[in-house]
Amino acid sequence: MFIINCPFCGERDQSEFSAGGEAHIVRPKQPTELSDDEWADFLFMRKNIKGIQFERWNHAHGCRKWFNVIRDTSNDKIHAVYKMGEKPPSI
Amino acid sequence: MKNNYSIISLIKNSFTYHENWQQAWRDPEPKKEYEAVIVGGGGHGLATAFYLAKKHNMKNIAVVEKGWIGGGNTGRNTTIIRSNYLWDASAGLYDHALKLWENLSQEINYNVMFSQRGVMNLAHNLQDVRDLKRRTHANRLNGIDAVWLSTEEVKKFCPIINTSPDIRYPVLGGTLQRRAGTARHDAVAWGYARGADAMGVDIIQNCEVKGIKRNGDTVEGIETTKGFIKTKKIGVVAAGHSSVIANMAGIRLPLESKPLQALVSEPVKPIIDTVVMSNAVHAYVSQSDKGELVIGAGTDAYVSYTQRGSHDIVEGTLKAILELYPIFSRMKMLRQWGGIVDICPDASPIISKTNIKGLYFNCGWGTGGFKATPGSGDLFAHTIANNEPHKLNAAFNLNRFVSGDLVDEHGAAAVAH
Amino acid sequence: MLNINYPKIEKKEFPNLELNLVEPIKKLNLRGKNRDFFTKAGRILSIMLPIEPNTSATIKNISALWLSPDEWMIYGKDIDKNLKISLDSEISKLNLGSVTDISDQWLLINMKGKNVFEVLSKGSPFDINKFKNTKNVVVQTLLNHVDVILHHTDTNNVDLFVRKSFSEHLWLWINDSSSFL
Amino acid sequence: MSENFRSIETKFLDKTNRISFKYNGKKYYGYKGDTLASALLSNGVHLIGRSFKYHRPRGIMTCGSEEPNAIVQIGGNGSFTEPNVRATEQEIYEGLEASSQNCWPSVEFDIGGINNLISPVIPAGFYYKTFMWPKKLWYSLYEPAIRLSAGLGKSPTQPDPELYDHNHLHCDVLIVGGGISGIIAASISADNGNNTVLIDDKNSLGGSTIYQNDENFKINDEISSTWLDKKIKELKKKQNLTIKHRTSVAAFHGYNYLLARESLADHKSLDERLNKLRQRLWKIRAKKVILATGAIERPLIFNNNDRPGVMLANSVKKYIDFFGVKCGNKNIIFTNNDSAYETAISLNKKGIEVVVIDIRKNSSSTLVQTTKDAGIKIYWNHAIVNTSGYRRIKSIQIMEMSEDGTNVVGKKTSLLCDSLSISGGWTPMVHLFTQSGGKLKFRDADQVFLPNTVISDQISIGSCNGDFELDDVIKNTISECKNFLSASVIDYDLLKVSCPKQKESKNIWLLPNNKPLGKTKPFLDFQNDSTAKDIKLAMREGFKSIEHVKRYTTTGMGTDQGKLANMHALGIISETAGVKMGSLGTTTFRPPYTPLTFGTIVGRNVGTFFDITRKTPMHDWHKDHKAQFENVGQWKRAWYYPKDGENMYQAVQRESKAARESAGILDASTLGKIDIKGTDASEFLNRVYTNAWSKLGISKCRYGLMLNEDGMVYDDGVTTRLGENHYLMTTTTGGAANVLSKLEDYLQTEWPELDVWLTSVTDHFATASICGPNSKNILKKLFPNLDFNDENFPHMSFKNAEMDGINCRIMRISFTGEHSYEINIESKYGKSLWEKCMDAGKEFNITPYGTETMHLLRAEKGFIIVGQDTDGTMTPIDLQMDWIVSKKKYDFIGKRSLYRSDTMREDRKQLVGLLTDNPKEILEEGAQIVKNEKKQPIEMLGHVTSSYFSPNLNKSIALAVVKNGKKLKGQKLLVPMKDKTINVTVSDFIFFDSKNERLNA
Repeated sequence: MFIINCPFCGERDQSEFSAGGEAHIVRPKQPTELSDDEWADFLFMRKNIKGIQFERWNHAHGCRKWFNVIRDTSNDKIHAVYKMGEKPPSI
Repeated sequence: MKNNYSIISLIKNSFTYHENWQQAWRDPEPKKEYEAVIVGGGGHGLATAFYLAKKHNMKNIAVVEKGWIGGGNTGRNTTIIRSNYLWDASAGLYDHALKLWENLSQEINYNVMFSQRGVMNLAHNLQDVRDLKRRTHANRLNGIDAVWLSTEEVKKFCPIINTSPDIRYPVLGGTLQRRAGTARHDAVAWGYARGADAMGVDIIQNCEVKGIKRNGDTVEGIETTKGFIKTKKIGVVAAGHSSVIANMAGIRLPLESKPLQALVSEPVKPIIDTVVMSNAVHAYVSQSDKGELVIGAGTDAYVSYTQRGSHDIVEGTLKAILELYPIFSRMKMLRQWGGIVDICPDASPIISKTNIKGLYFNCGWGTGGFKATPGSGDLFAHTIANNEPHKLNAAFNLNRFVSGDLVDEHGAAAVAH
Repeated sequence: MLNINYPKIEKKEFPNLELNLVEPIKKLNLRGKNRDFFTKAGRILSIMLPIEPNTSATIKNISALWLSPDEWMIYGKDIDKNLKISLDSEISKLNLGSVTDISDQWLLINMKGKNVFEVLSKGSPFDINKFKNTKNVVVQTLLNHVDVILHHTDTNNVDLFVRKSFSEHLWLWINDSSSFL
Repeated sequence: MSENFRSIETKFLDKTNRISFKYNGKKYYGYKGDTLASALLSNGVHLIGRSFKYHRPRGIMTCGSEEPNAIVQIGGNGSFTEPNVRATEQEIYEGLEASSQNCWPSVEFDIGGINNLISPVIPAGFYYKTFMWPKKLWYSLYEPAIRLSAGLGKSPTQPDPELYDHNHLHCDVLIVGGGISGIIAASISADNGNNTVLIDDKNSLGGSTIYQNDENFKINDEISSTWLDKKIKELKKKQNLTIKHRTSVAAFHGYNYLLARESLADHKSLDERLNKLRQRLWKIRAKKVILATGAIERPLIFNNNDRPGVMLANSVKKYIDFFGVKCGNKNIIFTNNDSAYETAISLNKKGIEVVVIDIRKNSSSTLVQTTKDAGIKIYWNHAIVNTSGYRRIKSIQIMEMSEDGTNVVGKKTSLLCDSLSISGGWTPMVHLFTQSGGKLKFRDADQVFLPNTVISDQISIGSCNGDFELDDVIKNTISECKNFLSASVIDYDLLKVSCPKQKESKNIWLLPNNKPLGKTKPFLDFQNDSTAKDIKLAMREGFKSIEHVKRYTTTGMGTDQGKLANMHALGIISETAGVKMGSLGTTTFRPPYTPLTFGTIVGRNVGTFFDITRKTPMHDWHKDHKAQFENVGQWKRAWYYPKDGENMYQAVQRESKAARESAGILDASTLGKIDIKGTDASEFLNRVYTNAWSKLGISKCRYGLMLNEDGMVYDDGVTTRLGENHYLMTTTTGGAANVLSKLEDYLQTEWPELDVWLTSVTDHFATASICGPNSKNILKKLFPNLDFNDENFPHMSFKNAEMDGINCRIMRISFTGEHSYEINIESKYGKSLWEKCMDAGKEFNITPYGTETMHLLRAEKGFIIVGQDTDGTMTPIDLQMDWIVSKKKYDFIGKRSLYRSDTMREDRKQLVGLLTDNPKEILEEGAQIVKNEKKQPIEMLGHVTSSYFSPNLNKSIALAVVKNGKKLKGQKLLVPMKDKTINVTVSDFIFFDSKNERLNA
């Protein structure tokens, strides 16, 4: 059980959060102009990184805000959190 | 051929205090070049090598494994084998595997202790009933031996289940596949390894892949911690680490690698002689030949390569176990562990060519790869040898994520496999 | 006449713990983020909406609980129809934010006594120590898997909000837990 | 067995409190504070159980959680029964019943002992090599036989009579282990203002120092135990410090999250325990963790080292010095180090006969000197080569060791004994450390793995960190804690410690023997019967990795999880392979540290608390009116209301008819309700639903379909426009939470520019849905001031109204096809509203109906239920709902996916109606549909999703999804069942009132 530092509420137990997968996959503004391949890329293809991953979490049982987390998936250590729309901090 | 395993050979060897047994497999250094290299020495990878050598006469091949063979999900799963899948494509794939399981000990002369003790899936709400009946009908028409059981029949088949109508989610019935069951997981890897090795396959342990060398759209070989190995065909069967290898080849896969946990109790005398799975309350249990209750928990929702998961998952699973089997309350958890499972968006695997020539992937088995081991190896071997999928794995191509022709087995797979 | 019915939650006492249903009581959900919103809300409620996370502001019989940077719960005995109407007309209607009546979305259970935190810590992963000694703290967390809002109003006195359809279940759990302290 | 082996006085037991217990049916006595093991030993009982594989007699070996042999079934045969309990940890209570396991008919005479005789043929992994021929026999003979031999104790067969609980604990510093280092650490931590918790698994603190009476060990000129006793008394008075006894840390996860099991009742007699708390699981978050988990003694590996009476030397010492029990009258100590001499001295002081066998050539330790001074005989440079005694050790044979220690030479000497204490050095307990993600290093000098690098905020102190001598333990504990806690207040700076130092050391993992290895039985894993030759066999067969060897030989896989066996397995592997031990790594230490009861892990989340139960405001009314309930997600929904002995079918037929003939009422409170406000609310709906919303008039309602980005139907519901910038969305019951979170996700991450606010009001409103030709009449009675004229209040529109001064939102919407209204009211009035509806509807025979009738009525109209008629693979086009997919809108969630090659196929599975040729025959939901039954492999075209007998049409109807279904209307298909085939015809999926005339009836 991680401790996640919600950028709004502070440190809370992982059970208050839900994971939202890889971050910074921006929904295409003009999906109709994408090829099937490009659309499949958006829909399904993931980096699935072993190491430093940028990902989304939602403080589902707290303030209900989505935010970004930088976590090392090889040891689950969280290096930083930052709000939606913010630039990732350097770690 | 190595010495044959049998009761005769055991007795014979007992006179020499078992000091003359040969190695089950060699420990070779990699050659400079192979016809094909399989990346990943789990059950699927070793089976692939075995069938490449046996059925496709490709004997100058190697299996490279970064740790020890069978050390990944092969040795971490709850060993359930069944083929009662919904869609034709899946039913074809898993039943092909089940048929191979039925003769596997004899085929590889290694007792994998395949035990057809039956697998029962329980329904706990009306939609469960519809879904499981749908699956049972489909199975029957596909020649798979699944039958629907009423609540009373469930109780009769496994008397220790709490089928009281007063529990939170009462058992409303279930399906039973009698040919299904369990096997000894480690033995599968060891048996295939021994069989493949006997045909000349080099099994190279402690050999981690560091890169995939490409010439344009064609593979040329792999960089490993034991040096460069030249090859024209690379079959990747790296389970949770598939994306890591894909990344080396410069491609992305529709996978997420997540922790899946399991646990065993202390060993007790036989108390449950079948496998019972419940998707709705997230619990499945069987009893091993040692007497341990083998209990599968669910996956966490986040990517992790740590082979650890959240305690909440274990707690959630055990509370479901106690809901269905209140008599297990005083049993004790002996050991818990985690594996890294690679999950596809449609809960079905990928056994496919890629758009890089000579690079093949067998991945995305999620929480249920063990049961498919022989079939997966056989079909992947076919795909690698012929550079074309077998008709049984044609549906499990990578292109389905582009076309949308998914094989959605969430219903059959859910958490519990 | 329409009768009022609540789930079976009656006053209950345990050693150093007293549980009470505090209903009916008005509750409003306020959403907004611009300056006008804050000004208007502050003026109408006579409370500055707290902007510090996990805090609350109380004046007379109205409390404003911070729920997120753009969300507050307002509750109290003094919230009447007129107050709701002014908020509606000065905030919702002017599109400065949103005002929603959620009086019956949440049920308010008051817990008081020395053992309040003992019971809460059994079901919540939140570090209750963080709020034991601080009044006016607000925490949204889980209590035995149920979403709750906890408002520490006074020493050993907590207002607990639970969604109504979950309330009977949580009430049973609180009672059960209180009997095994 | 009348001899009393408790001949020594001890202050640790309450001698005034004599306790009787039963072991294998015979009554014995012990004292309060005894473990079952110490009590049995005090009665001279050593033989406890039979080993797993060979059924060899085994006795008590240790005094703690590492015990591999002395595990018993306790609690009798009833509901309190518990298998595999370590006698070395279980405290005795009045009336305790214990019995031996894995033996039949008794532990003295066990038929399974035959396995010991055939042991030459069944080495490690034998079962992989045989039982394959003939194949038939695998199923009929081999497998059943293997399974019969499974297990040790017996599973309970009755529900648990005791309860379990959970609690969370947050602290600054958690100290695990209440030995001397843990006690010093706790004291430093608390003195420096940290909120400190000290956890110990025993019923009193002090570890092994608390019974250390040897005068060689002194702190500030006091005997170490005396000093520690005072410190413990001081500790108990400290502020900021919580001490938890009988509490064992089971797991140390990342982020300093630990799980600890506190035993509240295991030491109490059963009559005090019924329906009370037995154990509590503490979920601990500590800012800092200090591990002081100690070390356990290693056995020595030699031929027949497993007989009852063979025990670890330090355990023998504890039984004498702590429990006042001697383990035998004629003791032999076999050691490779100095620490075992403490046991010799202790025994000697109590006048018990003892000799020592040491594999070393000598030692200059003070302990050895004291031993010599006491006149104890020491055989230097000797090793045991065999033992005898079946149910209790009787004698040993020793031989001198060769110069290099690899062999034994000379003549065998036999020595009689009834107790053999062995000591092979010490193993730090690094289990919790590695569980937390810590990495180990290897110390060659004494061949131990020690904590090295960590990722969380923690340290290890004392012997679990490799300090085995009192002065090192104390000195390093103080300095490490000072550092780790940035402590300024230290009471202990000036401690004067004196103790003997370990001198010459020698370690041989597998002791030499005069016989070939194959003829000997040197056990490593006593429970699973794996021997050194099994390890060597595995290696010979190519199993090189430690994990391979462990799995092949089952070493370390017993209930002790290899606490005794693993180091020797590693040692023998490294010796055999000729590699350095440190380079092999260890096997993974997996949680829990000691087995953890399922009940403890689950806590109170059983029965009522297994899962949340959500109830609607009208729930009690339904219950009072005999409703049967259906679980829909966590909700309890009224399913049907049987009257006068009706079954479900009869009730549903009656309810369905009534709803269409006059009036029906449904509790629709469970539907998700989301209040949507903001200037971009319409645009937002345009993006999340497939259809267009901008032009929806105020006070009008519209049905919407929501897709996933993959184009598949996700949720549906009616949304009402309450104002220019204000909507109320309804979702399915099961989808409510997910829809809200998905919508928030899009708002917060993809479309932050939209001015939209979402608020869940699901629980705020209670919803009564009244349908049927008389619904308007009933509404008129309820709201006499409201104009229900169809022009003023048409289908798909909304009005506010008041009932007794309480505002109601009334939507004229219909899921049944009937003229229908939904009344929403603040939920506290829900039950009362319902009752008023029933009153007002009485004259119209208003009939409450449940979800089953609702499903039937909507099926007559061909309305889908997401999740029943869809399964995540259906697009709106597949559902023949093209009309709801806006062609004009530039984008909406899932739109792009509808234009992929597969989703555009025209022969996808599509929603159709099915009519059985025999109108009385009702199809089974889930049944498969085919065109040709004979063709193999049979091609399944689709399946039945919904099926009912329609009382209003007096025939059976079904919805189905069928391949290319749109084009198959009128065609005959087959539904093959197990015992028959049903003929069906594809039809339109709207069976009833296809012109929607009843909406305005």
